[in-house]
Amino acid sequence: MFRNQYDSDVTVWSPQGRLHQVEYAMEAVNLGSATVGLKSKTHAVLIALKRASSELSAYQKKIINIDEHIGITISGLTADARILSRYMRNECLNYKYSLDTPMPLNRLIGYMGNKMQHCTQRYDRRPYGVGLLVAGYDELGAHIYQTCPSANYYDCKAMSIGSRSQSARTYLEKHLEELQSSSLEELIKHGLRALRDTLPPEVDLNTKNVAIGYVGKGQPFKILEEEETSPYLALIEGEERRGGGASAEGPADPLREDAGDDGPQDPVPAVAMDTTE
Amino acid sequence: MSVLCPEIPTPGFSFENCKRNAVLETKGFALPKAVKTGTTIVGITYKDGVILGADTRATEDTTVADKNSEKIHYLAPNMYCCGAGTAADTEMTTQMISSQLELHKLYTNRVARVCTANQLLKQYLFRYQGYVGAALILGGVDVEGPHLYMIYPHGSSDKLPYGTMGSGSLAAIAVFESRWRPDLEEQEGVQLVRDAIAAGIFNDLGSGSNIDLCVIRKGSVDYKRTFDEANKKGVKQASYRYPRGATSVLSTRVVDIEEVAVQRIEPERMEIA
Amino acid sequence: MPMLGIENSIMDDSNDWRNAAHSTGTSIMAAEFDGGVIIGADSRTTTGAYIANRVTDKLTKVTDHIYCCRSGSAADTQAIADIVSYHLNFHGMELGEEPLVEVGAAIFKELCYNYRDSLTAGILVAGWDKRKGGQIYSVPIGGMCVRQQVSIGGSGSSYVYGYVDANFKPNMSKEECIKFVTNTLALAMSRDGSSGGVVRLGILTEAGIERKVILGTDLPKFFEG
Amino acid sequence: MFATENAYYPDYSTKPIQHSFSPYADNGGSVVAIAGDDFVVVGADTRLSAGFSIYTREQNKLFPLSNTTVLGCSGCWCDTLTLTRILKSRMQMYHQEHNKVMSTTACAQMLSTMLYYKRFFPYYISNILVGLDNEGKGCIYSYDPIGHCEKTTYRAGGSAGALLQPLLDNQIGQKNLTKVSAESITQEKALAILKDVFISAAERDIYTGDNVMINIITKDGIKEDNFELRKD
Amino acid sequence: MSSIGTGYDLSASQFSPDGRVFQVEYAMKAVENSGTVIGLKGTDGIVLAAEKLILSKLHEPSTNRRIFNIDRHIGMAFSGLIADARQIVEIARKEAANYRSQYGTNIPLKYLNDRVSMYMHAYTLYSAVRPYGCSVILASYDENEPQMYLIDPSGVSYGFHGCATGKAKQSAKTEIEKLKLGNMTCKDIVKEAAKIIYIVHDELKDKNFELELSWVCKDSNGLHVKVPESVYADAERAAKQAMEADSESDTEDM
Amino acid sequence: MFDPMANAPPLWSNGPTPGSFYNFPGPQTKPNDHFTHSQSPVTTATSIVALAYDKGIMIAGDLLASYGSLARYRNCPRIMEVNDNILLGAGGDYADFQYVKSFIEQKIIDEECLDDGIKLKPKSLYCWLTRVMYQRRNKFDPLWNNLVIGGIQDGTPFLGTVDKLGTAYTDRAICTGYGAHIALPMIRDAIEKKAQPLTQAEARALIEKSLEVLFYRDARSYPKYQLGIIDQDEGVKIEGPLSVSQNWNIATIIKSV
Repeated sequence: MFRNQYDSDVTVWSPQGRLHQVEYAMEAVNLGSATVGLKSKTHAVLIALKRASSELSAYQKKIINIDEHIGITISGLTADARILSRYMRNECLNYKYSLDTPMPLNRLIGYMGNKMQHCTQRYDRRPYGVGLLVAGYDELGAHIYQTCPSANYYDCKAMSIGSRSQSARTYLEKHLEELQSSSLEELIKHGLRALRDTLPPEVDLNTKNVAIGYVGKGQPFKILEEEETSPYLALIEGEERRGGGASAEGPADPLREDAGDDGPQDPVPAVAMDTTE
Repeated sequence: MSVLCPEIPTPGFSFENCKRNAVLETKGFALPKAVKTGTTIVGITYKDGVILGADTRATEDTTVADKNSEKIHYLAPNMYCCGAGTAADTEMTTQMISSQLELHKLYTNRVARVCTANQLLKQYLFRYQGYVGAALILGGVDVEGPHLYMIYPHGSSDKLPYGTMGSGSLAAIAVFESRWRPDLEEQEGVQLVRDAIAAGIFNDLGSGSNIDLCVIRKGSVDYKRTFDEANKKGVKQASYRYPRGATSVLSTRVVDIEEVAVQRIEPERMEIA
Repeated sequence: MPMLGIENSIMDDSNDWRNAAHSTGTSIMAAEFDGGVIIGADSRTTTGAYIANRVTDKLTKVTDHIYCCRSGSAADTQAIADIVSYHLNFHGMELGEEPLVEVGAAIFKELCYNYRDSLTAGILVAGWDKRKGGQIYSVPIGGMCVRQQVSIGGSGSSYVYGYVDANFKPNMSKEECIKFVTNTLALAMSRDGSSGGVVRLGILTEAGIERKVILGTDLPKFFEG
Repeated sequence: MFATENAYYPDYSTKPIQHSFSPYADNGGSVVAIAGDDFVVVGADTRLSAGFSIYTREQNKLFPLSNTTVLGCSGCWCDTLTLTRILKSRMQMYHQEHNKVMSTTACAQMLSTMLYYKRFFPYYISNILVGLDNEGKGCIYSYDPIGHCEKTTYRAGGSAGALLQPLLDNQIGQKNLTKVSAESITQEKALAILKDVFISAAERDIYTGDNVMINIITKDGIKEDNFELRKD
Repeated sequence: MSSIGTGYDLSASQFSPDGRVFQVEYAMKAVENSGTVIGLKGTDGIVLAAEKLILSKLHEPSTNRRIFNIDRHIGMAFSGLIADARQIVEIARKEAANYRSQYGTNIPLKYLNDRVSMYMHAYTLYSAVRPYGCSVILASYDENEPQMYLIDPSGVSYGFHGCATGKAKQSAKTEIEKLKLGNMTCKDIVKEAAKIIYIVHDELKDKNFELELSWVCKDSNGLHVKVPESVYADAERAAKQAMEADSESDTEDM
Repeated sequence: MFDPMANAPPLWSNGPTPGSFYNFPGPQTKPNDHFTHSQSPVTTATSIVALAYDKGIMIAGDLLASYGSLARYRNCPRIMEVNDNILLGAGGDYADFQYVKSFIEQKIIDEECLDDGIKLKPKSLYCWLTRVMYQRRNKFDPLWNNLVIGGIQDGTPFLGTVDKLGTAYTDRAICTGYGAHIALPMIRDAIEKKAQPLTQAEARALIEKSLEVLFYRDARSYPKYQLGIIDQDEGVKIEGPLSVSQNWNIATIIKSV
């Protein structure tokens, strides 16, 4: 591979018109634990798998509150996520301060996209190594947005990012039709099942490793406490697990924007800078 | 000047002091604040006469100094005058002119004319160049019929069928401009004046409390003090009587009461011749 | 540290009527015509931008044949007019005949000049007498006095000097002159915020005065595009 | 005699008129607060005015900052609007950063620093912050415009503050009374006094009137009450 | 590209011995990896059309549009990296707003094109930054005159009657050249534009796509807007019919 | 306003800005450095009269811009249609109003460009203008205006005002300038007398009467005006120029003093 000649800096284009530094940053997202976002007409839900770095440590914080009507879950570098979440909080506060109304999701994401792009074009910066799923409810309804280190973002019906998230996406694609009219409870159930599909067979979801957050019409963004998650976990307990094992073959299965069903390729990450979208 | 009209004594004010006070004020010696009747006063003519109206609030800066001040002043049996501006000025000016009009009436043996009062008032105010801060609405009925004059502190006057003065004048004039017409009945006139004063009371912070009215017809006057109580005072919920002994006794001295005999002495009657 | 309750709230422009004195920011005018003079004025009296009186009569009688148009402080000009009127009527009785217009003007001038520091008065004295017919004397602020064939005064006059210069002709007929005065005043009133309301006219001839009012709604609008 | 006379006659003046710009306005209003052992009541009239004009009769001047904290403001309204907006943002930031609602005591300290931060271009507001302290006792903090803070159990502020504070001193503080009762004030009594002092204020202060908005803060949250005052 | 890999192609501030700036050429490559966009100028306005490739079923249909409004009277379509393109949109909007605040009128497209080209060009001069990975088409209909410019990552721009960029720019150009743009109105051009996008779409490589159509023309009162739904439906139908006719002749059914 | 620095950030810290390539060389001045602040209004417009009725908002203002007491421009509209949801009326300095108007228009264009289905709402504009006015006051460089914002938000009429300090409040009836002293008492009285909200016809009659009285009593007023109406059913429209009705009959009653 002579690629390494062109992957030293974000300011270098490869002869194929690719930005390897940015693509590597996309890989960082896949190192994080999986997280799922999905929405109905009235609610948006985030569900994340929390890891503990050691037996003695506490579980990570995967879901972060941004404003009354917005919350995010992260996958990738936590420190980068903190910068972005602070930026988002700040934007939301400023918007509310000057316009007396909650910030519409698409505008917040748009601003953030532009902010993140700067880091992909200058030698003194590196891209943010974190992907976010943003859940929110504004005057246009419930939203799930996905953002990438490449500064791309997508308005999604449902999405999952993080390690082994392909299985979750497969689940979500399969149940896409049902989501739209689901109740909050059903939505959470779908989310938990999707998340469970990313787990290796020997691991299961429990109150310690699951984080749930939701927002909706008349419902400020809420992150559930441990004891509040258990009733939801109980709802899917004992169900037959689907397909989870199948996609567990690679520990760092890259997130492919093109749904990655092209069969095995060389380990080049899929077009991360997504010139084709 | 006409001999019929007694000469007003030479003015006792020296404007030197006004100038001096202005200089002192710039140096931080503020004058004591006079009670101002930041006021609504109005007057209209109607079919048979004149109706005057006034609110009853007198203010001292932003504090209410008098909740039931009387602003419609007597001038002559057929004439009354509402005053706005510095309370003392309006009272003293009308009192003085009132006494002059009384003398005038005795000299001439006729009912004083409203235009005479107007002339006396404006000439008096003109002498003091606005330093006597009285804005007046003069109303009355004489042989020529009903008359209404607005007299401004600097000594100018307007004769009008309706008018308003004081800080609430703008709120009140709006009522007249939209509803006054010639040949109002007395009942309509009274209602109109009431509404104009009420507009001042509710919209101008310098005006408040009650509504006084004065209807002057040919040969009769109906002075309606507290014609309408525009605002009722709230009812207190708690009792503010002090319990017996709440005031501390600092020292005590007992003095025995001496018995004193009093004898009443009948005065001697004066000698009757 | 100053505490609250300070009185600095009167800074709104719409509060100027509380402090300003009563004044006739005005448009007044007089013009000679064949047979006498025509005097005219608007009817607005203002304190600040508040119209204290919208139907003022600024044409004040001095004698039967002498009138004055007042501009400036309402109090000052009313007082002056009263005094001059008293003087002139007294003088007329002493003389046993109608006083001359120029005598009236002289008394106005005398007062205005002597008290120039304490008076704000711009007056047009107009009248008719047997000796010189219709005459106009202008006594502006400062106390000078000059006879003119046509004269304008008050704050609104600045806007119509050109119109007067262009349109005045000596010896106009009464109708022509009425139209000229009305047009001039309407122009001034439309531009000067301190003038407005109705146009009041007085036609002074040997026969005395004939009064006319042109209501606000009937004012000429030939100049409106 | 008076060369300055022409100032009265703007139409005849030859000098340009000087409009000076003052960044402050006194928009009036009074706030009264009384604290008890397990509650605090705070009331503010709803009249917003300037000069001799009433802007509106329906202006709430109490700003709930949390379930246990309320700020009452009177004075310069534009400053009030700004200060309270910033405060609300700060409350949210604190909540996000500390994962808990700011306590009344912390709030009181923050307000003090926020006011002093504008030491040389102050917010012209008479602030009264009320709430329940960490033990659940009612507490009141009153401020001068540049951040001096004083903790009390009763306070009157705003345009009728000077009129009402002596009355409260006597009735609640039991100043100059000998037979003082050791019992602390009940909620009913506090509410009655609060309403009565506003009735008195409306009689004598032209900037106080129309309506009183009352917040009663107990451990169960904030309860609202209001009653009418005279409208003149 | 004989000099590829010789070390003269690692910085935008570096010429290769044969006088080329490779980094700019590589940035062009990024554009060529992206969906096709075309712009067509008619007598009464301009039509922009884009092939938006759908990456995932999980995405909302409205996400990542490829045609933007710059001002009321200016539209922009791009091909290349969307994040980069959004920066250009920001800059162009600011330019338009500044122009209006200073001169009180709509910004002329010629002027906007100059400013944006220079801006993009500035990113080709330093090693500290990289050239933009997108080409943009700017279109306006102002004072009854349609105008259109295409700006490349190099900062070079030309005015066009019809232009195309992206994956299938060559075949799109060929299709455009078949049209008689000089005497067509936007109503007709919309259908042609839709047809071209359908024709050049490569169903083997990219499965799903969404057609985006906008215009700025007399019918839209000089405003740049998405084409009305009915017009869109007609154009799409016409394009699909043409494709079917085409594929029947190829006797190969998808 | 025109600040090339605002166009693009520098390429790197303290580096060149992409914008500076097409600017003339020489020291760059920041426009705010040597500003003498406006301390007084110049060409001014008088009252705005506005009120809420059962289904909407009505805002009226005359067409005159005065230069001191000179009635200088008689064709200065000052009711602005912000979007199909908001009306804005302004009194005070006309140049400042034009400035406010231009930046609101740009804000609306920016929003239209985003084309995201989210529209500025009356309360947001009201809040935003309050911030703008307050910030200018803080710089001792106020925008010398009284702004009245009317619109329909969440199905109910909204009416608010901001002055040059940033003092803002909402009410059912709002009048600025002389209107606050003359028209507002009349309107408040009419609203209080009627228990239900006014109808559109009643509101219109009330506004017409208010403008008539204002024309009689405000020396800076003018008998031609515009009337902006924003109605739940009928949408937004600005009518005018309309004429104030007048009655001068009392002039014939007056005799000289």
